[in-house]
Amino acid sequence: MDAAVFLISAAIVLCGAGGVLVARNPVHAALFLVQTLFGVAVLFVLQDATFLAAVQIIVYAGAVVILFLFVIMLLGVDRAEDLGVEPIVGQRPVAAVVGASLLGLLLTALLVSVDGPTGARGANAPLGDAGDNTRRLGEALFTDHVFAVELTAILLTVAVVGAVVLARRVHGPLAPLPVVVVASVVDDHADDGPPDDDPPDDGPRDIDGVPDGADGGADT
Amino acid sequence: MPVLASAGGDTFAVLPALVLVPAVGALLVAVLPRRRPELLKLVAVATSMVVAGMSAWLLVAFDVGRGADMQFVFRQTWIADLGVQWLLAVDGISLFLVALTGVLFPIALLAVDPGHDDRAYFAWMLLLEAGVMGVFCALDLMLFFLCFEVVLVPMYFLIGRWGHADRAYAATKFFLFTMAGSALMLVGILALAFLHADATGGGLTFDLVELAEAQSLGTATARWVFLSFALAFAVKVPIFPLHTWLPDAHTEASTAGSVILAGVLLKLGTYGFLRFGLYLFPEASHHFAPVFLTLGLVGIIYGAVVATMQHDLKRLVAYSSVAHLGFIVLGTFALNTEGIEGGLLQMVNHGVSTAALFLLVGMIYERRHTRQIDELGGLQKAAPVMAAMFTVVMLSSIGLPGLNGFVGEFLVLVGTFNAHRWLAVAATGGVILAALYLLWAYQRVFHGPADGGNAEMRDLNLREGLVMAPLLALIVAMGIYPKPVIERMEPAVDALVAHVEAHVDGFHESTSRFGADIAVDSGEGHDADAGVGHDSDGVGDDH
Amino acid sequence: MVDLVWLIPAFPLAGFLILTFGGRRLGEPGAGWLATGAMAGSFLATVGVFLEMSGRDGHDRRSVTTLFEWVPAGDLTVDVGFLADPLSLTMCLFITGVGALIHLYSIGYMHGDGGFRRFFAYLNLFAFAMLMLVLGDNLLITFLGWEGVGACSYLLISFWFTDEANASAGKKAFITNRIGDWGFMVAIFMTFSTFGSIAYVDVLDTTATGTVATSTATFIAVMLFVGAIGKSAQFPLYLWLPDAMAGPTPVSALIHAATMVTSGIYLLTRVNPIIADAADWVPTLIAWTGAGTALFAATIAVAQRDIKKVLAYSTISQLGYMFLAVGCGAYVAAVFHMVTHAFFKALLFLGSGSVIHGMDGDQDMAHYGGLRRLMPITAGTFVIGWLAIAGVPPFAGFWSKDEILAFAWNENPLLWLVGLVTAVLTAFYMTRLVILTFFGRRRYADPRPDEVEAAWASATAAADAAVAAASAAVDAATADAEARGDDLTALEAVVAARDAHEQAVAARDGILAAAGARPEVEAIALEGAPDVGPVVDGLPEAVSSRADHHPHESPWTMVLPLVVLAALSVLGGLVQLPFAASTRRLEHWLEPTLFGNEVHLSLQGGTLWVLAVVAVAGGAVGILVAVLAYLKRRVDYRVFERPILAEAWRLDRRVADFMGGPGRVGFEATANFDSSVVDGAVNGVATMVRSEAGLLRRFHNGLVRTYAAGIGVGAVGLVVWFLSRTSF
Amino acid sequence: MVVTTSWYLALAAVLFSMGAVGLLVRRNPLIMIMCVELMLNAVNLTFVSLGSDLGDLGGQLSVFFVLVVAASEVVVGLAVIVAIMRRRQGATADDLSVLRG
Repeated sequence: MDAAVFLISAAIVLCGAGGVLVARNPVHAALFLVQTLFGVAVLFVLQDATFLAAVQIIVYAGAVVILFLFVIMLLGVDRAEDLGVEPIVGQRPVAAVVGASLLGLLLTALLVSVDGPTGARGANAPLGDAGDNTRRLGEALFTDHVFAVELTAILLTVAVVGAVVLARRVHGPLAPLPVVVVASVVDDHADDGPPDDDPPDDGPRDIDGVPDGADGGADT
Repeated sequence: MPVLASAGGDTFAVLPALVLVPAVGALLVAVLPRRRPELLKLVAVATSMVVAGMSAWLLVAFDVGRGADMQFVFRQTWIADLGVQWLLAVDGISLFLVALTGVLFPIALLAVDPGHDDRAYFAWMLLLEAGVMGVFCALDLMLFFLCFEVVLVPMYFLIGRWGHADRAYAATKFFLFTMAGSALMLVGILALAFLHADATGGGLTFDLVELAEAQSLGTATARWVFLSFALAFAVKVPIFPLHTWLPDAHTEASTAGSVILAGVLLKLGTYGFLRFGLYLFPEASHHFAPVFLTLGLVGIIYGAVVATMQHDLKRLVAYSSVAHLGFIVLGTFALNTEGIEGGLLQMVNHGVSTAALFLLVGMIYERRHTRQIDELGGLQKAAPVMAAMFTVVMLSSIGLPGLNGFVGEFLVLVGTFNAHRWLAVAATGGVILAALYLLWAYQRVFHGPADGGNAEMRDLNLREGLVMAPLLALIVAMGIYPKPVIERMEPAVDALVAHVEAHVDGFHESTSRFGADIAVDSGEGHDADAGVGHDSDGVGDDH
Repeated sequence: MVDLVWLIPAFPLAGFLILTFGGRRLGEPGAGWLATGAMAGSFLATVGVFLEMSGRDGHDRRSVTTLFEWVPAGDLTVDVGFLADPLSLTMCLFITGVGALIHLYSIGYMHGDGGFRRFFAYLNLFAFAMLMLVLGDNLLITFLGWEGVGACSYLLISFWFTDEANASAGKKAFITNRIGDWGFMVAIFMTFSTFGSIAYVDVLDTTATGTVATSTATFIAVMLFVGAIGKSAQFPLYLWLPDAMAGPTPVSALIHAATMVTSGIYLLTRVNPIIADAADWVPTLIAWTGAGTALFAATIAVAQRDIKKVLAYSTISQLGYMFLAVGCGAYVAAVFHMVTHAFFKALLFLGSGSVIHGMDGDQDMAHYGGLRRLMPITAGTFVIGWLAIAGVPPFAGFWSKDEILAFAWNENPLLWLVGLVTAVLTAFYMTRLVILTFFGRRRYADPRPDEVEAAWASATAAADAAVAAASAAVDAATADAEARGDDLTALEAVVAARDAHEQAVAARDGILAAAGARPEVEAIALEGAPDVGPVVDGLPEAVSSRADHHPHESPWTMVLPLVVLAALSVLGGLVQLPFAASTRRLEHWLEPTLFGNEVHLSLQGGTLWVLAVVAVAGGAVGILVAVLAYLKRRVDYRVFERPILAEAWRLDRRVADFMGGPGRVGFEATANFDSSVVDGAVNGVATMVRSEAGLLRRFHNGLVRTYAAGIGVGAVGLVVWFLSRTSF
Repeated sequence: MVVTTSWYLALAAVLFSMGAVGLLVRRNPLIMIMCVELMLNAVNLTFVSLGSDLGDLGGQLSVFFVLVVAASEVVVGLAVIVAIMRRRQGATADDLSVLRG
């Protein structure tokens, strides 16, 4: 029974992950992500981490992915990304090698370890059954780790403030990001010295140089 | 041995004041309104005047009887864990360099106006003075290193912002060169302190006297550490192969910059050799002395030869500095009283006369807007007073007896002769070359017929005359009656020499003292065969 | 009074200070009188000290007066102190005496010069330095004076600095002297490191007891000798002295004849014990250097036409005599000749100055001649000086030179021979100088060769122009005639034009013929004014202006010193007459300073007489030949005036060529080495670092995903590492 | 057949690797962040499974904090992307190489 559940949810997880990998449209990718997250939530449940499973659904699938979708809508970047071309020379092979070797190594680590992963038995907080998982978790958080919790609170606040600051509408014309032809970036082994298009002190001139229409599109 | 003894009746801590007053002055200048250059200059000059006054008071209050001891000691724990402390004191060796600094800064500030960015200029100058004072007074290695490095920054900006055409290049070169040199010294200082702590089992200390008296390093180690110090000082001096930053820096720096650079900053290296090289590592200094003596000799001849061929007056003076500093190095590593005293005296003399030379060249430049010797000529007709002053300074720089340049040079050579005869004989040849390049330059600049621009050049005005007057007075006074200076130096120098001798076994064999040749059967060359080789085996006995 | 010896240099020093800082108020002639007064005071002080000192007997004719410690460093202690003893006082006497006279003379000579005050300030400074040199009680004070006089000589030679030549001459003098000073300094070092003191009293007394290793004494002696030949212009360091004549003539008289150039002999005499202890070849070296220089310089003096150049080479030659004497151990003779030479050579220089003054600065003897009537006193005194230097008895020069020759014979007849030949040459060239200047035709109004050439050239040019014009007229007339159809008047015009043309051509041919046939204009027109033939009126204005403007005698300030010096040149011999011990006053007086190192003649009176007679005869021969050549014109003077002699054996030019050629190249090479190699290395490092950085930059391409790939690789690496460390 | 911890770990490994590959391959910053989320989830999974294997609550606690951090990371990251996109429509990660040397 467990095995079936595990296998199915594992399949869901991996399919979702694969979808995120290959989806050319960010909206689709977001949806695939939701699928993966649900799968992981199921696996949590399967391991009696009921509270986390709930959090996973609410926070991740709920808040985070919705946030993704909002951003996508807000920016209207739901344009297809061309996966056929790879501007950076040798990026894909490197990716393949890294991914493969990571996978291989981790699996070997699992396989060669004689009797599965080992470690010291739970010393601090014994893990109860699914029933009082939430209570125990709450106890642990607000007694032993209360300080860390406070820190996370601060972290979140900072993140929110930062997000607001970063994303707020800037008045006046903005310096457009300098256009960099990636190909030239990768094989500009010819010229020394920075390309003349982006010395940092040219900023002000660019600002004056930008027509007001340049950031008009950014408002949509 | 220098004993750390607080001088009797130093009512207020004068040495910290020497360091802090200019620093505070720099801050004050930095917050003054930029629009009031005359006010800025007033404050700057006043500050440096105060410092000059204090250093003069130092000269007077200095206890001649206890010249060997460290006086006016000021000790204040700074970084307790590392044993770093504010340890300031002067003895006969540093006394006159402090005085020289005190004298030269007001003169440099009065002599020339920066022309632009006055506020930054004066602030940097005062900060520079603070740093230099710190270098000359610090007896704590860390404090010394700090000041040694602090000096670089103002000088960098003084060259780089108020210099001539090629200033950026010169400033960078100066900074990198000296930085690279002193980087190793920090390693050396740390190594010394930690090794000392290990050897003695005591806590970490950077107290110069304690370290020097303990001599707790092994011979080989001491030699390596000495080299790390020596590199820093050799760049600062500069000693022959490391000298190329000097002409550029001197030439491109503004007049005041050159004055300070030549007058004070070049002494940092030679002073370092005396105070830290010889005192901390007597054995290593003695071991490496031949190297430095040779380099010094090369510097003397080489600097003079290259100076002869310069077309730029400031470059010429710069290379002449290379030659003069060769003399100082020679005297320092002769490792006997005459030589070291001569070197010290030569430091002060070179400071005075080269500063005067640079001032005069600067005045010519202000009028003619060129330093090219070919474009000048016949100035003596138009500007007799300037010519007269230039003559005096030039003769002092040539080493004419009766002017200050001679005494130091002579003592250096005497000392060197007692230690390494043939080196001294060769070095004396440098005296001929000095006459060659200076007289030739003087002839081309001041003699001969004067054409258009040179013909109606105006003579010195009152301000310039007043600026030059003290320097000329010093030149003459120290040439005729150097005794007050020497007698204040002597105990400290004797102590230093004794210190070196004490820690070098077989020291005396390396130098020949009197009587070596008296008494007919004194070993060499009393056989009556004639021939020029005769005297060579007569005096070659110490090799 | 002896304790007041410091007054002697104090006077000129005070004079110098007042003149320097006294401001413009001390104009002309006040400055001159002040300076002269200072010298006079100094002279009086010297006389005072001298009188007291001469009252004492031998062994305590020496007193050291110390003013203050100069350089007390380590084991070395140098005082500013004065050593008053017979030798230094003898020097002081003629330095201050002759010096005062020359100061007085300068008042007239420098009249109207812009740098009047500066000149006298320099002169006083020089006198001060010179007195320090001779009075110093240790080597270093002597060296102070030594360098001081060098500097003053530099300042005075290049006194008229607007002329490049003078400036170069001054520089040359200073630097050449420096080469000698090198030896002096090394000698001082050796002395100090041997004796632990450089005070004459210690050094000489120690040495006199003969406890110094020969080698050491040799080294010190040789080094001092190097210094001496530099300052006293001996071979090969004599090159600066002839050029030094660029300075004002009083300077040449005071510095480059009477005082400074003798300081080398003073120094060697002062340290005679060291020379005595040195190896035997040292005195020999000194003697031969002196003799050789004497002969060498004399040969050059024969062919000079610049009056001051003659005197300059003559000075070098006479100094050679003194070195010869020192080398022969005849210190007294050396000092004796030094004194007499100071008298008559100063006289000769001042006389020449008076002549130059009268000739408005012209120094070429070819333009003189027959001046004795125009400037009688100058001529009279000059003749006395001439007889003195030519070694004619009983003038001063005879006694001193004769004594030196006697000692030379005593040492080595070959030396004597050289000395004798030199004496003959001396007599010859001095006679030549006197005749060319004061006797014979007055040539100052003659047209000079170059002027004659110019005249001929202009005449020929004019003739050519005339011809051209005439032919042009002919053409014009012909054309006109054709136009006018050959009417009579036109034809007459043509004929007239043709005649004019022929006359012009004839005139030109005449001139050309005359130019071709004209006699060669000789450099020194002894027979008569050069025949300028038909072009007299073509001569430049200068000639006629010279003709009606006569050379004139000088003012009394210049003449008075001449008279006094002439008297001294006559009587100077009295201080040291060789007849009896009682007449050898100078020897007796100097005796304590010589530590018995004075060689004593092993010759009988007879030999001495013979030697004296031969010497006089030689002088007579020289005079006679000169008279025959320049006055009676029996011999062509060109026989003696060889070009190579006129060019001083081309040595000077060789040295100059070397300095300007290989020497300069070497210096340039070093300078380039510095900028290219030494500095190049530094900049090379910088460039290298920069290029390396340029390579590394490329890895930092700003692409997030590339960095991410880097992280990925790193992660893989970490895992590999952990796995490799875990034992399963 | 019983599901051992190793199964979970293996799954997590695969998930993690896929996330990594995605991060390296994709250019759209949004999707890159999603890939980061995948990797985080993989880690979370290991935490939970090991925690349950050891009977220790620590694993789940860690996951809790990881979630918080992930959330804030997404917030800031998306804000940055918004800011960037304002200036440049449809910029990809490769276009943002202003900081290259």
